[in-house]
Amino acid sequence: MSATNARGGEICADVDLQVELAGIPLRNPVLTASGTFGYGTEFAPFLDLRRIGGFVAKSLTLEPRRGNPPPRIAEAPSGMLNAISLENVGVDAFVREKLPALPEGVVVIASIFETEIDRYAEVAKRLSGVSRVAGLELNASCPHVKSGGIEFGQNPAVLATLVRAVRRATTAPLLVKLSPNVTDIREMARVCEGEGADGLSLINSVQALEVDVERRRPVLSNVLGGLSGPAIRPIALRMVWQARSAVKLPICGMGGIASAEDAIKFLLCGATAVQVGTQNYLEPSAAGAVVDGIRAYCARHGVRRVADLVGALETKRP
Amino acid sequence: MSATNARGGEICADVDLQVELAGIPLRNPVLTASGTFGYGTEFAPFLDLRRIGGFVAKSLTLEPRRGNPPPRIAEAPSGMLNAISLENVGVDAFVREKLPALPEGVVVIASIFETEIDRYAEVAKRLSGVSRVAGLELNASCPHVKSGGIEFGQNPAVLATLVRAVRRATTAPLLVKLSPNVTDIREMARVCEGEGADGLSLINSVQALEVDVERRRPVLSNVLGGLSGPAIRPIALRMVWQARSAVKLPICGMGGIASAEDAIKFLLCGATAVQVGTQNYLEPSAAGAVVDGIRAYCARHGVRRVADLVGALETKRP
Amino acid sequence: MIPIRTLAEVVALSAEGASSYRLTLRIDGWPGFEPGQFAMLSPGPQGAAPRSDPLLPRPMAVYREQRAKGAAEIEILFKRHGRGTALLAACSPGDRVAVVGPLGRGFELPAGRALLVAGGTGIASVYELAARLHARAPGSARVLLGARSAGDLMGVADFETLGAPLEIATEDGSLGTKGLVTALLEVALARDAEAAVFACGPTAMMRRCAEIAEARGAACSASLENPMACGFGVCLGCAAPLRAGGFALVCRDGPVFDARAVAWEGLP
Amino acid sequence: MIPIRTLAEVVALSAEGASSYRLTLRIDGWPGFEPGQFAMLSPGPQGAAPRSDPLLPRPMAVYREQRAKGAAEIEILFKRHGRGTALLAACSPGDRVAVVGPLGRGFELPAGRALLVAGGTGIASVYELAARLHARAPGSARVLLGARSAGDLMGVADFETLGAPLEIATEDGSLGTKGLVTALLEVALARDAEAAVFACGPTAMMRRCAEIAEARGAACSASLENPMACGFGVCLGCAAPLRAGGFALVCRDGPVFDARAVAWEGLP
Ligand SMILES: Cc1cc2nc3c(=O)[nH]c(=O)nc-3n(C[C@H](O)[C@H](O)[C@H](O)COP(=O)(O)OP(=O)(O)OC[C@H]3O[C@@H](n4cnc5c(N)ncnc54)[C@H](O)[C@@H]3O)c2cc1C
Ligand SMILES: Cc1cc2nc3c(=O)[nH]c(=O)nc-3n(C[C@H](O)[C@H](O)[C@H](O)COP(=O)(O)OP(=O)(O)OC[C@H]3O[C@@H](n4cnc5c(N)ncnc54)[C@H](O)[C@@H]3O)c2cc1C
Ligand SMILES: Cc1cc2nc3c(=O)[nH]c(=O)nc-3n(C[C@H](O)[C@H](O)[C@H](O)COP(=O)(O)O)c2cc1C
Ligand SMILES: Cc1cc2nc3c(=O)[nH]c(=O)nc-3n(C[C@H](O)[C@H](O)[C@H](O)COP(=O)(O)O)c2cc1C
Ligand code: FES
Ligand code: FES
Repeated sequence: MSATNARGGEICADVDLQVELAGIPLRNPVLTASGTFGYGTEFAPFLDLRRIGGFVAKSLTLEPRRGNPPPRIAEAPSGMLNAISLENVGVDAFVREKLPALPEGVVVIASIFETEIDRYAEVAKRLSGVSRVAGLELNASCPHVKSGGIEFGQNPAVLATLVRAVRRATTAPLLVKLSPNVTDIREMARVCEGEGADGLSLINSVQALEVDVERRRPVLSNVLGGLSGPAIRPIALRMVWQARSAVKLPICGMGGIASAEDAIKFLLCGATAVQVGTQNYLEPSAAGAVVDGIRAYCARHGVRRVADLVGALETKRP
Repeated sequence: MSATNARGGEICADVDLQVELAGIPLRNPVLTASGTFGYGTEFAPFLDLRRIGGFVAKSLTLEPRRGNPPPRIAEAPSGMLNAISLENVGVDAFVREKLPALPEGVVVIASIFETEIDRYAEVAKRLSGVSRVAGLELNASCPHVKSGGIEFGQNPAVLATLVRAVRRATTAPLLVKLSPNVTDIREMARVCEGEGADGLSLINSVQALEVDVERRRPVLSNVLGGLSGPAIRPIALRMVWQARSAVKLPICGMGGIASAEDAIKFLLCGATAVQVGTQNYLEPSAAGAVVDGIRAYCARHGVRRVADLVGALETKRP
Repeated sequence: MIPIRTLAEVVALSAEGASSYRLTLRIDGWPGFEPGQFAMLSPGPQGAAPRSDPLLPRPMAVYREQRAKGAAEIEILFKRHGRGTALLAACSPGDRVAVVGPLGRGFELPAGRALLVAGGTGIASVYELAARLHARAPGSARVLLGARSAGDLMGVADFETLGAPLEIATEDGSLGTKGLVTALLEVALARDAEAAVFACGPTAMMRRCAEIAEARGAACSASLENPMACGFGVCLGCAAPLRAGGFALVCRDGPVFDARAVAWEGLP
Repeated sequence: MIPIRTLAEVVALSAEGASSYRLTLRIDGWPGFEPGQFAMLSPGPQGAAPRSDPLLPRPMAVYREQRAKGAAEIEILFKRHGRGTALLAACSPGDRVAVVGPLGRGFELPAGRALLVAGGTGIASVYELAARLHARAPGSARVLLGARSAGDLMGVADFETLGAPLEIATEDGSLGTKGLVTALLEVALARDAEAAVFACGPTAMMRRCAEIAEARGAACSASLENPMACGFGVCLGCAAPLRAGGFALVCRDGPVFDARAVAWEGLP
């Protein structure tokens, strides 16, 4: 149903879906988001991973981590809260066990987070040589112990130091994933550009709280959690559009994408590629459907290259 | 069905619903939010205004304002976007025409916003003497021309100057309504406390963007708009809880309240009273239903005074 | 007429043409309505549990009513467009739909003859006007209906039963004259320049009707369709720009306006 | 068994006791399931248009199945609890429900005799286990069912038809012995300390079963109920604390666990 062109981009009904994100060539602009796609293999029953642009693996730390006690998730209006914390297999087990289990031709982006800057850098270093890792996504939404638990991505100075350190530690394509819990996303985007990041991913989940009125307690054991899902999509679109106006860096947009139409909104706002997140839980084949839907939209609208949609939002009044 | 006690607070099934907000005694903790309740009279067909704690009128400017061209609203997942801008009848017409049209015994809080600090102060001055005005709500979510269009409430220094100026201009109970588009709501809360505000209202709508993929344009003529409705409730609860931990000021909580259960979540997080907003559009009698539901909850849980619920969230692990 | 907010009961839902539906709602305490008034309907039936998406109620013209003791049955003719109308189109008898209405200022009945021009879903807004005018003085109201194709028309049989003079135009010629309904208006106005024009339909169509009427010096009222959140004048979301400057609220000051007062180029 | 994701068709929905329902779904390509496995069901039918609230699928045990050529019919017994189950309880035949399953690691069939202890909605998780054990060696599995009241029981008639030894306890004595089902377990284990215990129901009940079994040195498997977002091991939301430290994922490593491995006091 879909041939491939010289550079491996899908062509169908004359639509070229290929894009390049921060130096990573992608078959199509649809990836899946860190923490919502496990280590990839879990989705084998539902989706051929080679149909999508690639996936971002669950964020990795230096050592394996155990995460928060339950309850870790809660439902919210058109969304969900999560407080998984740092749970992951650790960078070494990822390289040793998880990567080899993936079929050839699947684009893997490794996400890293830590509690200290030097540890971030060390994780990046260990992932640098690895052939199956197409790029790194630096998750800046982790609480920074030294600055009193606020997220690395919430303080421009801290963020700058972090990006600089990780940039020094690796030559791999480096995406910085920004926290939406900030006054001005443009400022954070500029910091990343200044420190040599190759691209931006936004947004991470929005800090939130859900309450159980019968028990008069927070639903989550961690009290606070991250809000994700369709509820945050209009906020994410705003931030992608703002970041686009502030920097030249390519942007990978996400936040509440449930359909091809949602994904196209992000492309129009200036995202070069998108990530499907929470939707993977309820619809494990969602990312594939988004790819097909984008192709159909392009064909219907006579768009030859999906890249032509990037930033094509017309904001001048008719 | 509900008697009133000495101090005018409702008692039913032995539940005292009265609270005091920033020095304003309220029959019950349920108000309605500025911009979602017009000037009150529009709701006469649907709700007896004396059943609720009071209402906050549409924000007022010095002169009448016309607002943005259409489209001004857009639907979003579990919410809506709006970009009405400053449209209102102006402070003088409000005092002359709108206030007298209201039945006796209705608690009215006047909301003010402007583009310059001295104009804010002037509006506050004109409302100060007015007997029917129980208090003022200072809407700090207005773009500040002088600081390049960022909201007054997004910059602590600007916010401080604003609150100080308005505080000087009036002796009326002063609530400051904070913008949620900030890195740390606690910092903004402290600024207000430091400048002599009597209370806080939070949250205002969250800056967002919605896209029409067929026309490849923003849905709103203003491009950006404010996201409101259930979608933002978990974000609002988080901010109320954070502000509560940072200041002693009483808090009026809002954001996506659609039911009594939602309202109680805000009380538990530390709000002394709540405001029903977007829900008024789809259910013009919503605020009355919230009052009844809170009374029923208290009766069911043996809560004698609704004030006992305020800040009663248990965050220690069992 | 003081509006009410209530949960109406779905009495019947039937297909109306190719892509539209006829929804019959039973409403206790319905106060009646004026031609051109509308109601806000929840986007789909109120289910077994509250759902916050889609959130906003949908404005729909009240097509007509049958009053009985205490309660009344109103009919809504609607086209399946997006999510809300798709969910409404899936209603079953017995379902509950939240209704706020009647709302807005409808058509002012003219002293003399009238030309009612309606396109697409706009047809639903003019039936009651035609009925009242025809009852007052048979033949005094001429109805001109237009749509892309025959299947896009609504309520044609009702207009025929009513017996008011009726002309139909479809762009593909599948029913009545081939072409735009505005062409029918030009001819009709040429014959009877005294008649007052009442237009409801797509903005482009109404704008053209306004131009035609103005050229002939005829009065023209148009019923606007703007997105709405509340329907009763509090969200300020439905603003329509005026020629004189500033905005009017479609839900409160309209939906029916004197066509000359509207700054057509500024509509969404 | 490799899980599938599909839109299942509602074949039937009927009341089951006072507050529960029996949902029969027709699923093309259903691969079958092991006792104790579950499926993720969309919170209500997929309607005429996409709605994002409520968002998360609901985990439900596969009660039993009838395989036919190509397709299969599975039964779900569920209690009306919050929004999602309220919407599921409003399904009509022909509606579509999104299903991901079968998921998780179910019960390991014991070599010898078994005591199946189930309370409330936990009853739905043990029927298939009882059926398979009874088919293998009639009488080898004794079923102990408990609930607050007779109306809160599910599937009792099916267990009777099955013919496996059955005992019932209700807290209000409205059916069977008055009291807790765990009391029945103590008696049964006293009679037959060799039997393996399989427990499913409220956490407190399972915890008590674990204690009783441990005291008697009997093996005990328990099927845990944690909130879930995905059901197949990627959201890490369903973590259950282990005695040995750390967490297991209820959806992937369970829902059935050796009761001794679970840190009961740490469950939600
Ligand atoms: C006064 C008035 C009377 C109307 N009477 C009728 C009628 O009798 N029959 C009929 O079929 N339609 C009528 N309409 C149009 C009808 O309201 C829209 O078709 C409907 O709101 C579309 O909702 P949706 O969920 O299908 O579309 P969606 O695209 O899902 O709607 C998204 C949002 O946009 C709004 N919207 C989309 N299209 C329109 C529109 N054309 N006008 C206003 N809001 C819109 C919706 O209300 C909703 O808030 C009327 C509109 C107005 C303002
Ligand atoms: C493996 C497994 C098998 C189950 N099998 C059955 C069954 O066969 N029959 C049955 O009636 N119930 C079963 N349950 C419980 C069932 O999942 C919940 O009753 C249901 O999710 C409640 O959803 P709700 O929308 O009614 O409640 P809501 O309160 O609206 O749910 C809100 C959120 O909390 C979650 N939640 C609430 N209660 C529970 C619970 N007890 N367990 C897990 N998540 C919960 C929901 O999934 C949802 O994400 C099972 C649970 C698990 C984990
Ligand atoms: C349960 C869960 C776990 C997540 N874990 C991570 C993570 O480890 N690293 C990360 O960068 N983002 C993580 N995220 C955030 C998502 O990658 C994504 O940025 C966010 O959920 C918004 O997208 P969505 O609304 O499509 O889910 C997680 C999200 C969820 C819901
Ligand atoms: C259409 C609309 C107009 C609003 N206008 C104002 C306003 O004039 N002043 C103000 O302080 N808040 C205004 N708000 C914000 C609300 O008062 C409230 O803070 C916000 O909508 C969150 O509450 P909700 O989710 O319950 O609506 C407006 C909100 C909406 C939806
Ligand atoms: S729709 Fe709210 S003011 Fe008109
Ligand atoms: S439910 Fe997602 S990991 Fe278990």
